[in-house]
Amino acid sequence: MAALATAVLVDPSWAQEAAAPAAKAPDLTVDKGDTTWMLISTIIVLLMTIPGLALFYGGMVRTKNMLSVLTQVLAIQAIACLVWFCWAYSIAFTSGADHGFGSFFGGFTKIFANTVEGSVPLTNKVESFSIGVGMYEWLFMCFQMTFCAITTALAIGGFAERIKFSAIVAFAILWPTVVYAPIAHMVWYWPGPSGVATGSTDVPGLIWSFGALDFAGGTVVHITAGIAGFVGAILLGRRLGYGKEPMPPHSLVLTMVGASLLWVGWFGFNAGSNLESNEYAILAMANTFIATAAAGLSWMLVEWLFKGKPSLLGLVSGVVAGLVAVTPASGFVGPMGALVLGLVAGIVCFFFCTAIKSALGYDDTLDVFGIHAIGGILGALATGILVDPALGGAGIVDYAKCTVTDGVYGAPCGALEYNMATQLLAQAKGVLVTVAWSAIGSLAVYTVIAVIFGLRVSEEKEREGLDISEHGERAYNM
Amino acid sequence: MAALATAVLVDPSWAQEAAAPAAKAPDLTVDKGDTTWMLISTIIVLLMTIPGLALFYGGMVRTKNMLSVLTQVLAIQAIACLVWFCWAYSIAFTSGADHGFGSFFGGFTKIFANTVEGSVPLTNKVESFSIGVGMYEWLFMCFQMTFCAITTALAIGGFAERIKFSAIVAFAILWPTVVYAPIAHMVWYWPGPSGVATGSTDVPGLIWSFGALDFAGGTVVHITAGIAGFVGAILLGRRLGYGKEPMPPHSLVLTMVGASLLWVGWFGFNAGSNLESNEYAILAMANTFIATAAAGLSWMLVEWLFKGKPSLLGLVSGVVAGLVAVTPASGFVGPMGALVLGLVAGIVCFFFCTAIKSALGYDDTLDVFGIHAIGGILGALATGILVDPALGGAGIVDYAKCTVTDGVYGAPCGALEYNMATQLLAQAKGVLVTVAWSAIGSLAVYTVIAVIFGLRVSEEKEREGLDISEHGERAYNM
Amino acid sequence: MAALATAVLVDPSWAQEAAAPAAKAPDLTVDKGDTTWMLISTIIVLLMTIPGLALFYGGMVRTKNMLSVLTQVLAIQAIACLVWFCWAYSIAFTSGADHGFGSFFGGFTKIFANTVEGSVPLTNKVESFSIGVGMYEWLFMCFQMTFCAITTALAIGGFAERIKFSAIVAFAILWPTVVYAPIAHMVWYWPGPSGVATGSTDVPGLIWSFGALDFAGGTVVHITAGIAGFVGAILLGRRLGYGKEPMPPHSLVLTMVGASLLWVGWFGFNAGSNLESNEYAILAMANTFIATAAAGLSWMLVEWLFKGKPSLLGLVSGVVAGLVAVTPASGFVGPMGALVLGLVAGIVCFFFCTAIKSALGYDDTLDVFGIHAIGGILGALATGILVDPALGGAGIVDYAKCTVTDGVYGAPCGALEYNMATQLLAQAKGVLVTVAWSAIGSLAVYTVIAVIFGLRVSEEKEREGLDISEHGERAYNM
Amino acid sequence: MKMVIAIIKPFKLEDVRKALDEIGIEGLTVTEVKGYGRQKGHTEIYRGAEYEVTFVPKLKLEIAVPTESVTRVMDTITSMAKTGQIGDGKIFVTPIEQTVRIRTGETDTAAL
Amino acid sequence: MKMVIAIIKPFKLEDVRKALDEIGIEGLTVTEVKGYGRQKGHTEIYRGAEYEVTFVPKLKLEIAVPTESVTRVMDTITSMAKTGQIGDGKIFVTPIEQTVRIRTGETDTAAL
Amino acid sequence: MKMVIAIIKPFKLEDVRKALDEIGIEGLTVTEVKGYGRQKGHTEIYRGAEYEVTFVPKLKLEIAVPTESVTRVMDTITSMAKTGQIGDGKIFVTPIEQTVRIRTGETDTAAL
Ligand SMILES: Nc1ncnc2c1ncn2[C@@H]1O[C@H](COP(=O)(O)OP(=O)(O)O)[C@@H](O)[C@H]1O
Ligand SMILES: Nc1ncnc2c1ncn2[C@@H]1O[C@H](COP(=O)(O)OP(=O)(O)O)[C@@H](O)[C@H]1O
Ligand SMILES: Nc1ncnc2c1ncn2[C@@H]1O[C@H](COP(=O)(O)OP(=O)(O)O)[C@@H](O)[C@H]1O
Repeated sequence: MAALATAVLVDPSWAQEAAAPAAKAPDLTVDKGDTTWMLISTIIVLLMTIPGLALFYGGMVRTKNMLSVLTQVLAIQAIACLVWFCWAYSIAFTSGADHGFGSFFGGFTKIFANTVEGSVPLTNKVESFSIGVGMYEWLFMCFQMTFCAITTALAIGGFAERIKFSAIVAFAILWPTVVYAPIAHMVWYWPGPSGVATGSTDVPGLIWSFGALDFAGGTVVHITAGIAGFVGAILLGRRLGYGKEPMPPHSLVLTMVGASLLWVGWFGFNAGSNLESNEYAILAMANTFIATAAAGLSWMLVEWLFKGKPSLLGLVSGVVAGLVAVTPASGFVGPMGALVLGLVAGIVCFFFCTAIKSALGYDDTLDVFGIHAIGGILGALATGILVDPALGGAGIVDYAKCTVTDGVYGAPCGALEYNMATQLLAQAKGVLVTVAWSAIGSLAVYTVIAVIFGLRVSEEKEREGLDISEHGERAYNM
Repeated sequence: MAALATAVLVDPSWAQEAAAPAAKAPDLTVDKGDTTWMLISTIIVLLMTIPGLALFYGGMVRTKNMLSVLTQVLAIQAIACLVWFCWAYSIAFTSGADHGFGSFFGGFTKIFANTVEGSVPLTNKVESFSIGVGMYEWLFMCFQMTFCAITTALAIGGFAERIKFSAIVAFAILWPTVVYAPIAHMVWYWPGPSGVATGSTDVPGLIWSFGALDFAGGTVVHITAGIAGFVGAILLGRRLGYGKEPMPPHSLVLTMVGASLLWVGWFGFNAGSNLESNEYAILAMANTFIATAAAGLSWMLVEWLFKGKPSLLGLVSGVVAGLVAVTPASGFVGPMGALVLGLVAGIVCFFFCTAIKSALGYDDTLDVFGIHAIGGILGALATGILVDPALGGAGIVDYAKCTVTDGVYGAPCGALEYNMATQLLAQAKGVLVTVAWSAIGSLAVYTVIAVIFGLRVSEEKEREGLDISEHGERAYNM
Repeated sequence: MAALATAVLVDPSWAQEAAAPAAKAPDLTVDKGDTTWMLISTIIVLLMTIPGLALFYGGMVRTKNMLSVLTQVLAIQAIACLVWFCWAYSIAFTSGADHGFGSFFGGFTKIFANTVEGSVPLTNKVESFSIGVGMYEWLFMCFQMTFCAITTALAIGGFAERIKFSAIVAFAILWPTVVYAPIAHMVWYWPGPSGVATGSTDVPGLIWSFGALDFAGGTVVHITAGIAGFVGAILLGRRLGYGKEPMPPHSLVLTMVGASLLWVGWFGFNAGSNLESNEYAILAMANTFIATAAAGLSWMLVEWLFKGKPSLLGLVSGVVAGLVAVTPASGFVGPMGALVLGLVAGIVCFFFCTAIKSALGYDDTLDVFGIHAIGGILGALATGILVDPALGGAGIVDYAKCTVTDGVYGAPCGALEYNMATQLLAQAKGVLVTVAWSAIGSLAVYTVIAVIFGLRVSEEKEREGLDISEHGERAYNM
Repeated sequence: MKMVIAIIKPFKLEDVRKALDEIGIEGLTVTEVKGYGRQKGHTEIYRGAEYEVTFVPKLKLEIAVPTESVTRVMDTITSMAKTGQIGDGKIFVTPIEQTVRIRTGETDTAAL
Repeated sequence: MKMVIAIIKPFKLEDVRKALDEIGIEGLTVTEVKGYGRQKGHTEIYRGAEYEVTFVPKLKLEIAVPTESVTRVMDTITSMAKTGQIGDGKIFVTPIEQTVRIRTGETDTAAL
Repeated sequence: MKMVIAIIKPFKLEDVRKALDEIGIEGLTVTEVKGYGRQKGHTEIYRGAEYEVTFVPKLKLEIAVPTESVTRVMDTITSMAKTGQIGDGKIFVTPIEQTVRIRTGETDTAAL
């Protein structure tokens, strides 16, 4: 009673901080609406990879290499599932406080999804972005599994039509371990709302500690994959006849189907990354509609302007560029911000995939650099600007300022003081670290593979096509 | 106490009415299960358009025009997103009470999804069909956005294989504004359960005020699109060689895939239109299974009877006809009603797409008239009959008869006195207004476009195919 | 008061039993999160069949028979919907206590989904696997409808490329009635948690009464379909030129797309079979990722080892084999168990579809026996072992041991004493009964059809291809 | 007997076939070919890459005819396949020394 | 040297190829063609529209053979490709004046 | 006039076409064909079934040329299409008795 009285008299914020150490974290409660949302999100992110990405990529290669792309994507999906479940999840989402590199990667306490001791921890929970709102950890594990898989699959776009299948298998085992999981840890491993509120002393990921924002993986997924693909493209060198023989997409129909499924599934990716079925998931959805539409149209229009005709490939490329760019921004920016971001993304990526690419002359088969790396970087930086409430952004929640009710932290939590320079700097640092880690890590992975299996097929096999030479099948027997 | 006593003594209904003015609307509460359901419904309606409708339509055209159809559908999806977000949503779903034409279209108070003043109204809510059950407005906006897009895309089926792409772009901007949004306003803009309960004086949409029922858009979507496509088909004239050269579908495989995805996504369309995850969504689902299956089979069987063979195209056409016909009825009729409706729809649409079409000799490339306009009209009228509880229908809720508990309106609400003549008349009036508005509005839109860009490509371009002449690409490079 | 005192003094379990007769079943409450989950699950199981299974199967046949497969699958989907709604649901999921064969099939009390008396029982509920957790019966009916459809469609893989379409239509009407519905009744008709808790005297399904476990239909769906397909393959005999002419899959691209959609939709199948959006749905999801990935890779690797090359068809076949094998196990085994199960399934099915198949020389066109029957049997037996908590399994709930709170049964419920021998025996008996019923029932169905319509097309028609001879269309007109 | 080989624009096939029917030509064989000649192709652009497609789709008709009918057949084809625009195609006549109908073993004109 | 041109039913290809192998014909070139002749096509119906498909799929074999082997080759093909039903196809023999094997520059029969 | 028929490896088409352009050959017709000869095919495995694919994809070029240019054309093709590996293909020369350009009715070399 007296305590209450004082609390009322003093400045509440001070009172709160004062109260903080005393107050404790809320119990995590799981809502079935959220569980359902995350089940679905997981399912449709899988849809993005198979058949989505497989078709988007496959349609752009020549008939003789179609199956190789499909096989690579599906095999990666399968391998990544196991790698993630067996050890990569643990590397990404456990604390590394016990070793010196905790801000780079976690530990092995949750290998085999925490089933080592044979028990089935069905009811383990993790916290969403709302304090006290829980989610079953295995669902989180499955959701993140699909991210690991699609990121790995995206990377191979850089060196399609010439890589050995054995190299792909090795890549799917090593790369998520050495490159993806650590970057996921750096960007997304943090103490969670309650942890921050209670001033947890756990070691968060490096990039998270910069204060860099990445709502759904612009950095973790797209920059990482884009850079890895680019490095691979350089290492393997150009396809035979690149620039001389025509290499038109063998089926833009399939590419369009793939792009459509990417858009559809991307709502699980972006809105799902909210981990909760609330207003922010809806904001992410709205932005994923608007930015994507804007980017598709802006690419189409600049192409119409500069190349004379609006092409389907241009339109779908813009759509994907928009999806990439809005990924880190989806839950942070407002719809108007998404509109602007989309328009810019379509134009910037267009120039990277046309003018700049041909100027530099590298053979990034499916433009994973021009679209994913560039779009991801653009999105990451733009997020730092457009999150600004003054620009219609949603602002940044400060979990150190959550309300305390009878000694327990709870919603609402306060907003972080926004400063554009600071935020942009944080975003830029995040981008740089990601680019560096992905470039170096991928290089290491390719080198190991090159030594053991070799990376590229023989000239003869490449000419015959990977479908027959590597898989002994033909895509179409009409 | 005394009041209570009297209340008990008097006829309760009278008491309620007496109480009504006194009582106030309930606060809107949002359930995460509902939010998740609407997120998904929105996502799978997008799936209907891309790749669903794109493939359904694309598979039926000739190879040389395949990409043009895919590009048109995807571009329309993108443009409609922006048009809807920027102004069309406001035209459709805001009150027009402040101007004289409130029963035809709304105002501009919510352009840019209500973000004009820069703020992000994440928590705005709209009411579902259950009194007091809320839904975040931006989710409603996104859900309706997908409806606007697919309706616009459906319309182009009437003049595929000969229209200029520039004309399509203009169409995608003008048509939703002039035709779709107003019709959506006429049919679906109403005060909502609480509004009706509290006797709101807002100006509802014209067709809603007739008392016409359209659960998921039989009128708004299908009749509107069907008529627009038909008018366009007449204006552009027949394709070169129509009736002389064979023009078989270039890939019934893709058409079947498209139809399947339409069926799958249509549950988001029909059951999603319930805006809530409850028994009525389930009723809509059951009906969408039963009517669709029945229509697919009835079309197939009459074709078997009259043409000698049951074709895949016949089966999928029937499936789509059934989906169209059950759309307005899905949440109102019972499963037996849906069964009957489906059987009839398959047969009626079959005759319109065969006998009657060839008799009249118009070239509605993809039968948007024979299937969507006719199926939609059939469904709209049938809904008026089959909603009858005596025929196993669910009846019509009368929100003017909601229960009052301590001065707040709440469920359950009473049922409207059903009268077939009245209801059929209301449905018929709704159909007529829709047909008229769509015909006149579309004509206006086409005229403007014809003047500015022209509608039809040159003979030479049409012969070469729109893929190369308009987009500079080929669908297949096998 | 005294009673309470004694209750406290005595051994609680005894107290419970004592209390049991007194205690009553809880009211069923429906959560919107669960409803949404089951709506989605139903939708994505439909996606499995169309276009999933249609493409998976269609891609493997020759071009000239492509449409026939698509038409058969879609027609079966449509027919099965109606058959299920009209009578098969009632046969499967009503009590047969009133006739002597209650453990084999139910009655006709719910034909036409219980709408016989014209009323629309929108609010009927069934109980999930958690005591007191309800689900609307019509949603359950729709969910199970999609199972009936896909099972029937799976079976035709055994005799594709040579069967008459009229025979398929008859098959789609008779087989679900005579074979599928009874087996579903035998495995899945039981009193439900409350029924068991309150010691219901209703007659459960035969196989359920063995104590056999089948979480999502390894027996009901896969063994049943696999055996039916096998019997059909034998009866119809080999395709013309089988073993002589090459019969390569006409489009592995479509087969891969189909397999991907099967995987995606299978989460609705497996996790959806939990009927509730809780930890067990998540367990089923995790297992459906892990076992599937493992099986895809193990098939690919043994093929690489024994045939020299890892093929896409091998990978997708393994994926499907894994999905099949994990189906009965998904909610019972732990992830490590799923991993083992998957690895084994890929290898076992590989040998059945290669060595053993060519040894026996039967022409099971699409390997429905080698993958679905064998994978299903393997999964059914393995479930009996891997459910063991000692092996990381989830164990078996014993609803006879639910907690009683103020005279009402509720969660948590106790666990069944696990004994491997007993459980394996139960599983084995379940498999045998299923194999026997499906073999005999299918044989009967084929015989009737053979007599009325004949099963196989003429040599000439088979050579020309079923697309033109049976449906009057061609799949591709490029 | 001669083999008349005609390369025509695809959309002219039906007209030509009907016309030949009328002058009693009961059989022919058609092949989808790609032609290179005066008629320009078109440019295709896929993201950065531009391709000059120099080949245009054509149909090749092979018609075995009794020597005496050659001129009539050539005239018929020329008149039916002509649009007057570049790319209408060519007709070549080559000698046939023997002909057999597989089904019956008939030879020469009897085989047609 | 002669060019033996045979038009056959597609499913007969393997039989014919094997038989030619046996009589020492080491090479041939196959083209997918569409044939028009006595053999009826079929009707296809797509919603309202019905199409009479008059062309049936065939394979065209081109086999360059030394003049002396012509008869043997023709007989082999005739016997293997025959089903006795309308549409079995034809064999045409045309003269070849020169032959070269690109890889070696060998000419005439040495080039085969 | 002669018809030069060349069977080459598909990826050699552009080189050959360009080279012919340079020696003034303004037209030709290309057909996708399947070849059987010394060059081995490959094996394809689909689940249990293994297929020996004996036919390899080739392109057939048909080039009508004035008799005097035949040798030059043959040399050009031989040099451009050669890889030195089995399967480079063949060139056959057959006689053409008449030629017409459909568009203009021009005949003989004027028709080329
Ligand atoms: N010398 C040639 N040999 C074989 N085919 C030729 C030759 N010249 C042209 N053709 C074929 O004839 C077609 C039409 O020729 P082209 O020069 O384009 O127009 P035109 O027929 O009006 O002269 C070409 O596409 C090609 O298929
Ligand atoms: N005059 C012809 N010139 C070239 N090809 C022909 C001619 N007549 C028939 N053919 C080819 O032979 C095939 C079979 O001929 P058709 O008259 O149908 O049966 P048959 O071989 O039994 O006489 C046709 O499909 C066509 O490809
Ligand atoms: N006797 C023949 N008649 C027609 N075409 C032939 C003949 N022999 C070979 N060919 C064609 O030439 C191609 C190459 O022949 P092949 O024997 O494989 O190699 P090479 O050209 O080095 O001798 C074959 O694929 C086939 O298309």
